[in-house]
Amino acid sequence: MATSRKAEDAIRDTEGASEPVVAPVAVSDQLMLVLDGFEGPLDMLLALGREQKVDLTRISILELADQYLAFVAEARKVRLELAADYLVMAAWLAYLKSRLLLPALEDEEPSGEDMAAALAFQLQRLEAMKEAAAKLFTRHRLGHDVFARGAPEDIDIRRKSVYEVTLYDLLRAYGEHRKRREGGVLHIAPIRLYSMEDAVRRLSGLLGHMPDWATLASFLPGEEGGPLLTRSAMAAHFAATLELAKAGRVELRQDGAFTPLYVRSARHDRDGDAGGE
Amino acid sequence: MIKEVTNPEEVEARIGKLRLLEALLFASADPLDEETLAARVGPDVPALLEELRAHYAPRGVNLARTGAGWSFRTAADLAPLLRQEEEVSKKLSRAAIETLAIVAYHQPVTRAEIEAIRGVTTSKGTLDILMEHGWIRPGRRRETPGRPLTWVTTDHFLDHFGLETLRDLPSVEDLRAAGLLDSRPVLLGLGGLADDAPAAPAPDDED
Amino acid sequence: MIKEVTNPEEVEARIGKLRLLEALLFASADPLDEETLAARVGPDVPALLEELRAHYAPRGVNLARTGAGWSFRTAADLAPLLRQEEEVSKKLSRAAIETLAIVAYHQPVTRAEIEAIRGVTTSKGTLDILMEHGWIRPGRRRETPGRPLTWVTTDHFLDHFGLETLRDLPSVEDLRAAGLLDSRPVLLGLGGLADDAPAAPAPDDED
Repeated sequence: MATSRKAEDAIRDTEGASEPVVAPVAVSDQLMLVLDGFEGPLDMLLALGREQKVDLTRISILELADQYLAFVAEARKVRLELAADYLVMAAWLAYLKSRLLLPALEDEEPSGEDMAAALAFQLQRLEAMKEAAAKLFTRHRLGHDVFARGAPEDIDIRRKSVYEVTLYDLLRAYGEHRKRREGGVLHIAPIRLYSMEDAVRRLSGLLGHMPDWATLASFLPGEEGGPLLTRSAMAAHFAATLELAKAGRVELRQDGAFTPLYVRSARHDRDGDAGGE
Repeated sequence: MIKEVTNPEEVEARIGKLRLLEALLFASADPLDEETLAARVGPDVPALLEELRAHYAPRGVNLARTGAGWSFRTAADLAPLLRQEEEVSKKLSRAAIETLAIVAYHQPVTRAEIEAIRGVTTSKGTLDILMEHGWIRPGRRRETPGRPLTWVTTDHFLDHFGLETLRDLPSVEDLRAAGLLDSRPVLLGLGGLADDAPAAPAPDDED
Repeated sequence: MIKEVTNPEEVEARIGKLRLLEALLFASADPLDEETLAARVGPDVPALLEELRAHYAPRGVNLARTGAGWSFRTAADLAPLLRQEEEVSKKLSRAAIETLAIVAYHQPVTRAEIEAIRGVTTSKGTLDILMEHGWIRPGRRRETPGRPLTWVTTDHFLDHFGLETLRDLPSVEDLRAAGLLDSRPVLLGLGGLADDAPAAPAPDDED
């Protein structure tokens, strides 16, 4: 299903950002996946609500909740990943539905009806703002429909604005300053841990000096680096002994689980060093 | 409104003032307030402005009052002949347009309230863009816990949309009467009810 | 020069053209030549221009022919009155804007502190310009060795930037939320370095 694939990707891309979100719309019974930017779950509820083709003041919240929950169920069936706030809304609507359908318990505040009314109000308010925004942008706008003097003459009769600096300039400057200070240049501090390469190099140097079984711990560097460095040194030296054993340069022995690990030079190294046995 | 003057000297003085007023307003691309104009022209500026407005009303350039000031603007009915390719609003996202409307109708309004109305978190850059256009600015902090910053529209917003005052916003009275300009968050647990309190106390207001 | 027209439709068409011509000339940043105008208005542009010129001749704004084009200009005889307080508006340097922002956010702040915050030395002229403009003024001396002078913003600063109080300056968190400040990339990794030293010294103003 090519469309859902695209929708899925789009949702994943915008997840966390919350806007614009791509989501399917349920039209009558059939779930249709359309690529359309929804500005979050409330926006989507509003779109679903418009399909009831009634005045928003007379909208059926129960029906709306059903539509939304059906959409979420369908969306999950086709393994569509939904942004978290869509799921939060679904959970809230499922709760609201249960409150509307079940007999009200005493002392429960707010009532299911209150919650439904609050949601209806939110939808109306959002709708009102969308309409207001549309009306605002159909007005004759400066620089688009109506024009100012194209060639203003250099007569600044308001002395106080000799310097053209706006609050935006000021805040922008401070923002940029902070940005520079906070991380204009990203310095990644070197990670001071013992690497296996370090340990191999170190143990190789010590090879001649460990003809007899000795605990691995005795070869570890001192603790001046702090606990984290000591732990990493332990891990690195352990890995290094395995690496050296594989190369036939050391022998390893452990008497039981969690007991000290012993290490000594492999025979030929000892031979070379001690003149034979 | 237009006082009859017969004394020739008075007539001449008046004409001189009208010409100066005309020139001052013409020279400036931005609206000029009456106070500024009065300082240059004289105390009878309001009457002179009305006279100029009447003179220019039928012409291709009109004298308009927007926000806090007066300015010459091309006549609105010529818009179809003058209209230029949209640049500004093309770049404006739906989120930005909606957010601007919410700031305009609900001001002063906090970011959390904007988010409660829209039901989503405001992405970074939305308020930034509106501020860059010079349409919104920070208003007073709300004296509630966390002292959140509020946002309000600017005079330039009024100028841009050709509004004399905020009362001239489309349908504003109807919306207010219908109770739809209540910006309180209404549903707890519903998206976008971000806490208004900044994560850390504002560092710079200890005095 | 001005052709007599009596047919009402013709009169109306002529007025429409005059209004468009007026608006085009008003809104244009550069003088417009007759050819360009004729393409928008019609072939009778030369006659219409003469009519406009005659109409504006006694007014505070004149239609003038400059070089190959036409443009509105304020009347030459008003120049002395207009130029009375003429000041070419200047752009403030980036350093000055940043310094002003730092004074606003960190006041009272000494010059040495400004330099420490900005990481560069502040030229003498920068603070002078800001002070000359009435945006900053010397505050109390800091009771530390050398008793350095501190700088604070003025009421005029608030006035200019449309702020009621200093507390209405957006906090760093507000700036971040508005998109004016991108947050630093977060390095998820080893919590403590070997020596358990903090990754970077705590910023001096996060208190």
